[in-house]
Amino acid sequence: MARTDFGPPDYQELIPPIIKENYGNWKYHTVPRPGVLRHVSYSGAVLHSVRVASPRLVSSDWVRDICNIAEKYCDGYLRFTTRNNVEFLVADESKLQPLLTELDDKDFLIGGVGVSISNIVHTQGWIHCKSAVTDASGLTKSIMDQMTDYFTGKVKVPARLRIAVACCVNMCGACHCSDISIVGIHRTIPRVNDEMASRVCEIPNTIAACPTGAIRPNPKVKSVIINPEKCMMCGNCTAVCPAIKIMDPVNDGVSIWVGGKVSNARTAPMFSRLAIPFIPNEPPRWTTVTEAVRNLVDVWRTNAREGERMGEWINRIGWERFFKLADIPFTDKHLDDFTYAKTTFRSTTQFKF
Amino acid sequence: MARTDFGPPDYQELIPPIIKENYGNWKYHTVPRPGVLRHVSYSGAVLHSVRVASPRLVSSDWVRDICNIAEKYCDGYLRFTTRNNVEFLVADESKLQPLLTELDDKDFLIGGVGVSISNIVHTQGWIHCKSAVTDASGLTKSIMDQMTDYFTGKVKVPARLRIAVACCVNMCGACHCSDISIVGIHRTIPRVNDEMASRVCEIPNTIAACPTGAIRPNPKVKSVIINPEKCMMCGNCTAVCPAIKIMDPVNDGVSIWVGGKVSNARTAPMFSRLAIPFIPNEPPRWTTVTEAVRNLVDVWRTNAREGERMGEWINRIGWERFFKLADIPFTDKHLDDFTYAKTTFRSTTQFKF
Amino acid sequence: MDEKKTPLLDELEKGDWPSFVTEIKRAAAKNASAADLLAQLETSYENKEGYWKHGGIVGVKGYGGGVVGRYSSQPEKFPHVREFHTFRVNQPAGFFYTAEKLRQVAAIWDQYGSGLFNLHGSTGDCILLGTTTENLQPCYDALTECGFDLGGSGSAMRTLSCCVGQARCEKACIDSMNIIRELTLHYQDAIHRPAWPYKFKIKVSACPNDCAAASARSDLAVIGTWRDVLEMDQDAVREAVDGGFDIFNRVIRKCPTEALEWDSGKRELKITAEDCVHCMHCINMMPKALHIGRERGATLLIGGKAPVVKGAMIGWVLVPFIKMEPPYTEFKDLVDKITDWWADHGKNRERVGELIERMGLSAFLEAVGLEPLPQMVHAPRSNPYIFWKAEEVGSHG
Amino acid sequence: MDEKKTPLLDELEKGDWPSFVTEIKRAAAKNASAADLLAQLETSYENKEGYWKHGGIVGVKGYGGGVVGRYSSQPEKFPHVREFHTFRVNQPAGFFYTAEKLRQVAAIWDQYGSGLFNLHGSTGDCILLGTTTENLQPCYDALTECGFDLGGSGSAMRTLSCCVGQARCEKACIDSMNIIRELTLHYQDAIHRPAWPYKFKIKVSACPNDCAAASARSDLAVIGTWRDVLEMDQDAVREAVDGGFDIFNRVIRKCPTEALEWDSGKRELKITAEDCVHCMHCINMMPKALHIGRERGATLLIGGKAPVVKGAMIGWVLVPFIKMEPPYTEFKDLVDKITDWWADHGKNRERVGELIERMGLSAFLEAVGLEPLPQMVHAPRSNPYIFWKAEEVGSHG
Repeated sequence: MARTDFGPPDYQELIPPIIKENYGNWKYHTVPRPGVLRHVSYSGAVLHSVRVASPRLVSSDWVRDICNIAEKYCDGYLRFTTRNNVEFLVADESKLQPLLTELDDKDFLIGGVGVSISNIVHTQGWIHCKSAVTDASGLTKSIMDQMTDYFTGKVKVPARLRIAVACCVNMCGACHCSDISIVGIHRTIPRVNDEMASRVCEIPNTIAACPTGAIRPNPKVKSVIINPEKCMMCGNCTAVCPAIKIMDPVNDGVSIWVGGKVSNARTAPMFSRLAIPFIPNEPPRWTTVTEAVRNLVDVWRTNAREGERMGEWINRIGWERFFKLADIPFTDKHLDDFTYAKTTFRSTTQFKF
Repeated sequence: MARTDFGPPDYQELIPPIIKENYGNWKYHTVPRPGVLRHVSYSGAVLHSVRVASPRLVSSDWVRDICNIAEKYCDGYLRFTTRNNVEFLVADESKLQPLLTELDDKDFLIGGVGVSISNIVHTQGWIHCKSAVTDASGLTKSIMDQMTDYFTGKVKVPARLRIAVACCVNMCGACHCSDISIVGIHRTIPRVNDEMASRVCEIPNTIAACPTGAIRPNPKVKSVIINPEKCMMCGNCTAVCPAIKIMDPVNDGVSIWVGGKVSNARTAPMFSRLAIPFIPNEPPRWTTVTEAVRNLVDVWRTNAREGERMGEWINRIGWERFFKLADIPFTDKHLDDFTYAKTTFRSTTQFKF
Repeated sequence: MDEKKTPLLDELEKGDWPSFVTEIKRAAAKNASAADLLAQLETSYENKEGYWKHGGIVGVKGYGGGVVGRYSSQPEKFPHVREFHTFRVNQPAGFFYTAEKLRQVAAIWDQYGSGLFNLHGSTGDCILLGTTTENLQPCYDALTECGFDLGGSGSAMRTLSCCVGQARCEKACIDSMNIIRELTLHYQDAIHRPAWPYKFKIKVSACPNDCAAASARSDLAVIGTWRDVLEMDQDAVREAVDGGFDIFNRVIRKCPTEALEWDSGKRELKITAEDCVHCMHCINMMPKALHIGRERGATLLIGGKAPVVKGAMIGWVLVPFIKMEPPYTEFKDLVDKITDWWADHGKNRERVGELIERMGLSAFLEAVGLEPLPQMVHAPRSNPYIFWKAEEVGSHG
Repeated sequence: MDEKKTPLLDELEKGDWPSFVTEIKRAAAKNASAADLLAQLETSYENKEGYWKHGGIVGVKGYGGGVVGRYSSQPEKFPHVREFHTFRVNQPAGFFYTAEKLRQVAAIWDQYGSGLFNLHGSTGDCILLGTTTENLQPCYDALTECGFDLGGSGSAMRTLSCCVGQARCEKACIDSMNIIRELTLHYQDAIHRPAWPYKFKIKVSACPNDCAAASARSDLAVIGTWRDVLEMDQDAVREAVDGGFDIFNRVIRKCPTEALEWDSGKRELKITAEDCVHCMHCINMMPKALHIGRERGATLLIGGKAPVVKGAMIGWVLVPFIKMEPPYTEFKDLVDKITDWWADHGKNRERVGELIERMGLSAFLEAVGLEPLPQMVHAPRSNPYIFWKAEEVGSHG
């Protein structure tokens, strides 16, 4: 019997000596250049962290590439960030510039620190998820190709901007609280293969899986019927009964959401809100999506005040002004009609024409 | 057959000539002394309005009293305000001081204008309502006896303060949007007189009247059964079936709510929120209630910044600070558990200890 | 008249505020029903409960509403309030009266009723408090002679009411009194003959200060506003500042959208017009210097109501801007569409706001022919459960 | 290896951002399953649909989770991804690695799997992407040799994760890495053997900036904070201001509770300590001058989750302040009470936040033994439907 339940490796054995020595004793940090953090300890110790972009989906060769670099400049120590960037931890300041030079030479993108657009947090998409409506990796690559200058700090932005991509309405990856989110959506109700359902699905479970009560039994064929008036296309039933299919390559696509955040700084965390209800899937480069994201970033960048995140900016100017500035049509899709819809209605005459 | 459907008297025949002449042409107003408005027209005309307190429930003799005054100083013209005060409309400035003197002599309270505590908007109570849990008139009189100095301007307040009293959870009279509201509440579930119900109530209507589905049929006795777990004591069923009684003199009482407003100035309209869940009915003077209201007004008065209404002040300092300053215990009753409860939960680490 | 002892109510004659008990006593001195009201109320104060009960429907000829039937549950003890019905008399717009008219009403009510009034009731009516079934029709006839008609009650359009508006307020963006007058005449049938799922209220406030509490207390709120820039008299601004008015803390910092700046060099107040949300605050603070704009109309809000049954609502924006000029055709057409849809789909005792909550805002807008606008919400949806109609998408791929 | 044409995916090798396609190709050069993954993905790009399907349960001995089974729906076309399961390998706290460890994992994965990784997955795990059922156990055995264990999947406690915390951040109020380490060891059984209604996530952020997105992405969020006053170095404040930092617009005006003032005479930053809500903004803006306070602990928030099924939630305040010191007994006891209550009452696929929504916050607090506090809500109830328990009131009068 193999060993079980021993947990991950102890971080104590994975952190560099400078961190062990100054653990809990850091005093402040500066950002001497984009992509580089300089942490100063109360002891006087100085640690540089150099952050580079990662495609997240990587090969073992890439892993060895970054190991080579870490060994050369960082005594083999490195880490990853919560947004899937890589950080090289430089204890010896004399190695900083040579590291930066090598990273540049090898086309690593240095950036994503502080006031910038960081790496996209995203889901598996067609690469490995069974409910993927779109390909998260392809969207991410296509969008980030346009955001490189904001990642590396070549172009300044008013505040942090965090983008997330989810391949379905499960919205994995904090899509519900990101400055910009791209989310795969269905627009047609699921189809039931009655013959298959009668064989492989538990009818009561399938009915219970529907959050809106849209599924009722179809006893004649030992299957179920979906009420199109009530179905909100969440796909929950397809997870319970494989005879129900919701994938629809012709009508599936992506939606874009804006203004969410998780930080408590200045303002409370906020949900992302619908900006663009639907854009068709356009592999391999999703040109309409990337242009829409580019437009959103640029409208924010040129209009927001220094320090205003996307949602804070929109809250100050109002959604009516946002839709006008971003040149996005406001439609019935933007009106909430789910459980807490009423709480989104505007109960004041305070608005802009 | 009597005349019908001719509507109220035409206001054109009830407004004084100075108003007719300057209708829609007023330029600005000032408050030369508490309780008096001085309106100046673009034409140069000046109208003084003198506002006095009314008990709202008045006799025909009182009506004739104010008519006498209006005839003496205002050519017979007067009006009432949305908060049930009386306004004497003085076109001839030379009559202003004599009017004020006579009003003082006759113990009319002059006030309720601008930054002050105005008359209470209230409901019928035991005087004329069949669902009254308390007496709105008695509460109003008892509270306003304590608020007289704020009405007359003898003591300054930071902003307007509007109090409303409702004799049950129907919350007639904008209790849901007032700076302070006093609302009669039940705390015990309704009792069903089965014998009477079987004779006088339509069982399906009675069941349908319950917003929480707490009523089910009791076919054995042709009546209904109320589920205490689900009943929220709204009294809706008693309006449909007279065999159901919810009145409970021992356990009924009043609750106090704070921080609502309807004006759109500065901040959007706000709902009143629960401050004190229950105080027993204490006729004739409701001492505990009046002291609680006094305390709320004084805590606001001494802590709010100039111009801050009750709810604006609380929003700035936070409800946790409000409960501390007002010395009111926070209980499970303050936690919302109705339909939109989730939207009241605090989704941020921003709070005060 | 038989004087009963009322030690508890007597306590409410103490204190500075005018006493309703004194008023009941004044009426009781010459009216037996007022005297029994006092006595029954004293019993309520003793026992902490009310003594009014369900009763049959009462009214006057030709009307389905306007009278609220009320019966004592203790008719043996208080025989003169055995029947004690209320007239809802439709008040004049803006609550303006002449002494002459008021005296006439007072005389009628001394003759046919208790001599007691509510000036005014919650909805705005002039309430005549307490009469018998027998006296209803002759009293109504006398009121009509005097020019007064009844207001609404039950599942009808309720008596319309408004703020004082252009009659005496420099902030009035619309003629609230004329609007109420014209609409009241237009909706006489809807007011007097209940035919809807529940009550329907319209209130008009001539500016966003909303002195009529329209957004909280009416199913359809009409609130005056303007859509150009507010007017400034820089001399008057300077005069205020020179007089010690703290323009920075009282005005600049309180502007909800940071639309105002004080140029201390030029000594001028500046506004970024496009940022103004016409909240009234700066105008309220500086009434001599700042004035409403010239392109005036109203915002309509739908759904305001008190909590019973599904929870309170503050009306939400339905039409950001509508011109409100006689004969108010566009407004009336919209009201018809709203009430038709509500009458078709509403359940018994379901207010229009609750129906919209149940059916969805989009369905409602489609039914009444309005486009979705961002002004209707404070933010768009955050959940991904977008509803797509079959006709909007292709067939399955 | 048989090179297939991938004209669509080749487009994703263009541009500056590092390309995942390039990475798949690198793996495909020596691994047949990576090559078939590439080919199947190209087909997805052609047809705009995915080709992964429901499959049986797979795993390693002794565990109920940690492996996500995945099967191609086109096994004839792409035989090497007929089975293409994922290992969720529990990442080290703070995502710290040595090159040595990473090389070992890379070698294992080249031997037993596709050679492809996600560094890291959404929940935080180190994801080994794609292997066969047959290889699962030997691969796991090799991983254990190297010191790596699996994370959670299914209706279990999911792999815990955290921000970098005290390892490299001056804002860390708590030792997020140690907390995660200790809790992960404590909850091994809950992580590896699904026994709950649905998933349960714990994330730890060492300060309210919440870099781990704990409040949005975990059922129970631990967010570091302090409850005394923040520390100020007035010399460093002056240095920043002298250096041109716009303290008024960047800090003073942005304070959410107006707790800060700049005394331009004394050239001092002043704080009204009782008004501070420790939001981090001023500290973020002036990291050399302003520091977190000394009385440190954490705020716990409950209920955070993505939309499926009942809508997204951002965790709400459950415990305003808790000391977080080893062995974290108070915290563990609370987690046990929460998960016990949830396991008793939760429906299948109902997250703890949804259960609280359904059962009511009061019922939940009573079950886990916490007092109601105003910090738990942004405002008290506005509806009058207060629930009174029979034992709180007397019998009927």
